[in-house]
Amino acid sequence: MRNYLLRRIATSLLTILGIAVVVFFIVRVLPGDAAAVRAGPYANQELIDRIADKYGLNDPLHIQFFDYIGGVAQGDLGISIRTNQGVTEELLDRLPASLELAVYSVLLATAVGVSLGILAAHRQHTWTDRLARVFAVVGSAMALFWLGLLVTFFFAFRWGWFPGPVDRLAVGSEDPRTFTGFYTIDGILSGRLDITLEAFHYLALPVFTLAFVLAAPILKMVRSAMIETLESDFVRTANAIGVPQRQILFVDGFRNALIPVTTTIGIVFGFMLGGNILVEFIFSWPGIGRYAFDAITTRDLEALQGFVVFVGIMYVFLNMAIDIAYAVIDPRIRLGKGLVK
Amino acid sequence: MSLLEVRELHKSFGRGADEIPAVRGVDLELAPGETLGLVGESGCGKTTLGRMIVGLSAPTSGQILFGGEDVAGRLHEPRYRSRVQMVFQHPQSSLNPRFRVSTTLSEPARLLASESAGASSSESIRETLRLVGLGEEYLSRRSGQLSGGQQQRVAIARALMSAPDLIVLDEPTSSLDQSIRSRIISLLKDIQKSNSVSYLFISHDLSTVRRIAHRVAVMYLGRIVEISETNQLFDDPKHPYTKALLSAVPTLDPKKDTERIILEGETPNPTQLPTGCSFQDRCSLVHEACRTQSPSLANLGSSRQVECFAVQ
Amino acid sequence: MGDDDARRFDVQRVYVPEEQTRLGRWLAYMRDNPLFTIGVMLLSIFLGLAVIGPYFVGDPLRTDIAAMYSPPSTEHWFGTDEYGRDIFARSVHAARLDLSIGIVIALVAMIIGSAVGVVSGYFGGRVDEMVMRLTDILLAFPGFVLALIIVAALDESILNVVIAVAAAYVPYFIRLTRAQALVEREKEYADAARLAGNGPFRTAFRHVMPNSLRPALVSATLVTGWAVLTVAGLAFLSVGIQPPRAEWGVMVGEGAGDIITGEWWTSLFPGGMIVLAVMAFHFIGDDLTGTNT
Amino acid sequence: MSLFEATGLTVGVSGSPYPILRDVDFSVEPGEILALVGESGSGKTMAALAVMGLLPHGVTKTAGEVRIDGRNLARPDGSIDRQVGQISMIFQQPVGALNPTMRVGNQVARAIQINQELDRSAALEAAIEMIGYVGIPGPERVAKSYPHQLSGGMCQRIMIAMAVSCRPRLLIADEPTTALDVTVQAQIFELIKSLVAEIGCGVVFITHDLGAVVEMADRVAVMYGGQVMEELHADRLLDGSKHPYTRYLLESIVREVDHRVEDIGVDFTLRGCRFSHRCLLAHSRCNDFPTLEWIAHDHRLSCFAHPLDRS
Repeated sequence: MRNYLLRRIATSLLTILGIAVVVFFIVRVLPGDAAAVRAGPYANQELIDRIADKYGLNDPLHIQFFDYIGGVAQGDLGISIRTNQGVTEELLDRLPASLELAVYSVLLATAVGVSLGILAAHRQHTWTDRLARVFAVVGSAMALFWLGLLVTFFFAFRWGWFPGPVDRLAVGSEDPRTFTGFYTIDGILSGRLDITLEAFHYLALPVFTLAFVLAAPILKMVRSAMIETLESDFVRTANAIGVPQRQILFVDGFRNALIPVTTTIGIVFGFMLGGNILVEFIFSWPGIGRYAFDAITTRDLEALQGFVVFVGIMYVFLNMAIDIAYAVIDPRIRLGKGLVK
Repeated sequence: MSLLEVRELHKSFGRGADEIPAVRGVDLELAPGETLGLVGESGCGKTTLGRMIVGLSAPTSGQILFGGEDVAGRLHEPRYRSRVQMVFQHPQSSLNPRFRVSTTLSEPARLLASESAGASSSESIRETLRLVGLGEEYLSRRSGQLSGGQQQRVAIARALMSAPDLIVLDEPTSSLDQSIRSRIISLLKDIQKSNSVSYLFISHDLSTVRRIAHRVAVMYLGRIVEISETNQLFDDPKHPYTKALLSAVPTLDPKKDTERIILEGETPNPTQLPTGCSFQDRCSLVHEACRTQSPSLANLGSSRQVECFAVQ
Repeated sequence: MGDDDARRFDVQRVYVPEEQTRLGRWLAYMRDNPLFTIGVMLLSIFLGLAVIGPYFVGDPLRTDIAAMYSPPSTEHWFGTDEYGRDIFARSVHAARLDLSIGIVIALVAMIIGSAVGVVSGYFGGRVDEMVMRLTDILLAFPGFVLALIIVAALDESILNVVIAVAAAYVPYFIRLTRAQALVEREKEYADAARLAGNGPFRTAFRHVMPNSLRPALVSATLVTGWAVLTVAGLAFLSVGIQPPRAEWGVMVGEGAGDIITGEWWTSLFPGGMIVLAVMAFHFIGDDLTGTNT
Repeated sequence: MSLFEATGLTVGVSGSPYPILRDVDFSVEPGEILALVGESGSGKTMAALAVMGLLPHGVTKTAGEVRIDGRNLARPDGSIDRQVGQISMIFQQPVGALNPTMRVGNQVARAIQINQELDRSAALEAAIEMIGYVGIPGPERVAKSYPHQLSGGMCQRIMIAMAVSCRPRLLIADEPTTALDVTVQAQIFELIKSLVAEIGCGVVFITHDLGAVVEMADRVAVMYGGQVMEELHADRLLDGSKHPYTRYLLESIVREVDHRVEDIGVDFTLRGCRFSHRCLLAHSRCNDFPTLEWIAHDHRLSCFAHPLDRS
């Protein structure tokens, strides 16, 4: 187990280094004149020169490379051209908003996906199962940005059930004191339940939009992993000795189906870390996705590059957490193959 | 002169503390036209030994002499490749599912063609197919359209295409039904009669080995513990492991029940072998010497060798 | 035992069904798998639209100030946008563009990915180690983000969008094919191929590779769907394909603001086209990859 | 009245007109081991699964009764009331047949709890005792292991512990040693025999190995193509069996066979006897279905061509 963890941490660090290298390659090496791209299509030569000077773009490539990697190693993701602020600080500032959205979306998607997946596997070959599969296909084919527009149109503008896409709280509402950065939790902690409720109100539509799409892969994976497990030899044994169906479904079936399901939830969460650019844009959510969108529209490559590296690093750590979860779930990984004689 | 001679062959997998010795110093000889049965339980190294002899696996140390020439590690060279072939355990997965029988057979004919196979390859393919009991109509079939027995016949034909001197048969009948198993055995015997090819017949199924082998070698934990002429071995086994193995095999003869030997425990983990004889913990004849010294194969009569202090 | 006459007899059989034709088997499969059938039908409609549709509808760029923001009617099935352009005509032209981009992306990613995957899986060793580390790194980015930064770094053209999105899916195909090649190379036929005189490269490409491609081939349908979604999503953010070109994501992006003012049709119809088209690929892909078992 | 009786078991695959089990009969007395022997496609495993009510999806029992002590366990809807604790089954792949994420002690304890009102710790204690009872040294330590840490032989002993922990009336053993080494097989055979003698349950022992039949069984039912061809005392299999298929099988073991005979598999489409297209004694009557008839007080045969009939 300890060796397993150490090896896992080593490969993670290697991957993070790789991420920095790949992004550097894409952003600094691919475009012909890096300074010109940063300066934008209407810049004059003077501006281009100034930018090249400021960001060291005239230095030899290897010097630029080591400057950059050294920065990443110290947690410095560069300086935004647009705001002239440190990219790391700006991202960390916006991270809680994104995380709050991500956590609630993944929780909802997991609840829906897992329960529908178990139901579908249990009732395989019936119409319940077919309906669940149709839901999975609709979910995975859904264009996030379109669904976001639809729910805004119906639930906010037409019926007025939920607030329109403006921010995390109503305009004029005061932010709660910061404990965790999650408004729903900070509201409770600072004794302002009204803020918690309002925060949930504003979270509802983006969370619904994301969860609708994220539930699909979870459902698919739970369903197929459960079916595979329910057809396995050891479930047949459990049946043969008369273990009750409920116990077979949840103890034998689900626990053993949990490994592939964990992977999928991890992938889904990883997708959330960067994939919510679209949703944060539609719902004017002040998170890192929205920051990335602003960086795109203003061609702020430094900020965009910082965002990508940031997302990659979070994803690597997430994967490490998943691998540790595996070891907890599966004794074959935790204990290795030691023969008891 | 013997066709094949194996000297002090070793093979280990893994490194350091995880090193698993699979074959631990094996000596063998095989004459032209002879069938040597190689029996043992799972993990005894018999398949690894077979794979080294055909060159699918490189020995850690030791010699493989083919016609007096050391070929260890050089069996992929064209001049040796055609001389040693192999038939595998699972007929279904041993044939490329995308190939028709004609393609499967023409590949060795084309790639390993020697001067002796001067005749046109399509003629020799038909002839070989006839030899294994299949008609020409099978040439255009894919392996999915063949039964298990037919697949194994094609696999045997493929091994014969390069006119080898030796075929290693790795459990060729263990995944087949009894009636088909018997037919494949008699087919192999007939081929040997007409081609005088040698077989190394690897199996855990002693009754099958008894029917085809001239001599039998018994392996336990990577070493040959007894090697003997077939009838002698079955009628009067010497090594305590051979005795237990033979008595454990269920036979059709109901009277055999009288002196059954049931071994304690299971084959130990090859990474933690004790000093001395590796069979000591399960042996009824164990004594002091077995715990400290390793026995080696010693002659016991003209046609038998046994690796045991108690019977030497 | 038994005389010769008794041995010869005509075996009688219970009704033996005739060997089904290829078409018959296909139809029987469609009957037993309704979701697959829905996928095939949807895809046929979209492919029909993409191939011949553009010849039957008007110019997707023709503006008509007189008819701006007309709601859906018999004249303009999907209504018109702020420049009075016919949304149906634009959607049909977009079908051709989006589907061909999606298919090209999936094919390019599949071809590159499976070739690398087979080499990596079959030969193993250092090469494999390097390839795996590289795919680890690439898979650490959500596909959308990776494509986004590549397009942002390159200049914006359709070719660059194809390159960027394909690059995002290459690691996926490498993983799939490598995993299968690892299984296939251990099968006995691969050993048999070596013994039949095949060198390492012949064994890898003539024996192992054709048997390792199936997962990649069936997953290509799913990837086509994802590629369409990614391209449209990028276009929605004005990355890659730009207005006024008729493209579904561009159209949804242009119509996004209209929703507040009540002109829902400008974004509803093109968005619906995206979802239906991607669903077609997923209904088929789920079936082929065995998610329906 | 036998302890266990299966009569007229007929099992079909949905969408196919040919039953894969046709009118299968067998019975077991207390303390008796009945071997179901046959090659692949003979339906021996299917017969066991039909008795257990564990047929895979798409395979259904269309007729037949299953009785324990004369009580029919087949429900009107075709499923089987397994009478949990009355019939146990052990399988071919011992390692895969145990839940990989559950300690083996808990798995045995769970089996005990199904049939006995015991709390967790008492059940675990009983489980440890049971594990020792099936001949595993150091049962406390082994109870804490996961299946992947144990050898195949040990896993099969655990399976047996689970199966006998409820003192079943009938034990079905489906090729319990095919995946094991021959020396371990001998141990498992000994164990099963001694347990049967102690518990007094009946055993249906499924195998393809005629040697194992002679070694283990009291009686043997030979199956081919989903039919029981012949049933007789295991001791008399070698010299007393009469069915052409049984003879053919035995001869393929003891005598040289002609390898040029074509490999024909089971043909389920035959109207009559499923062996008729390979049978040297077949004649036109064999296009009818031969029922299993008594030809001696301990010998049943399903053949129109057997010597008694022909003489």
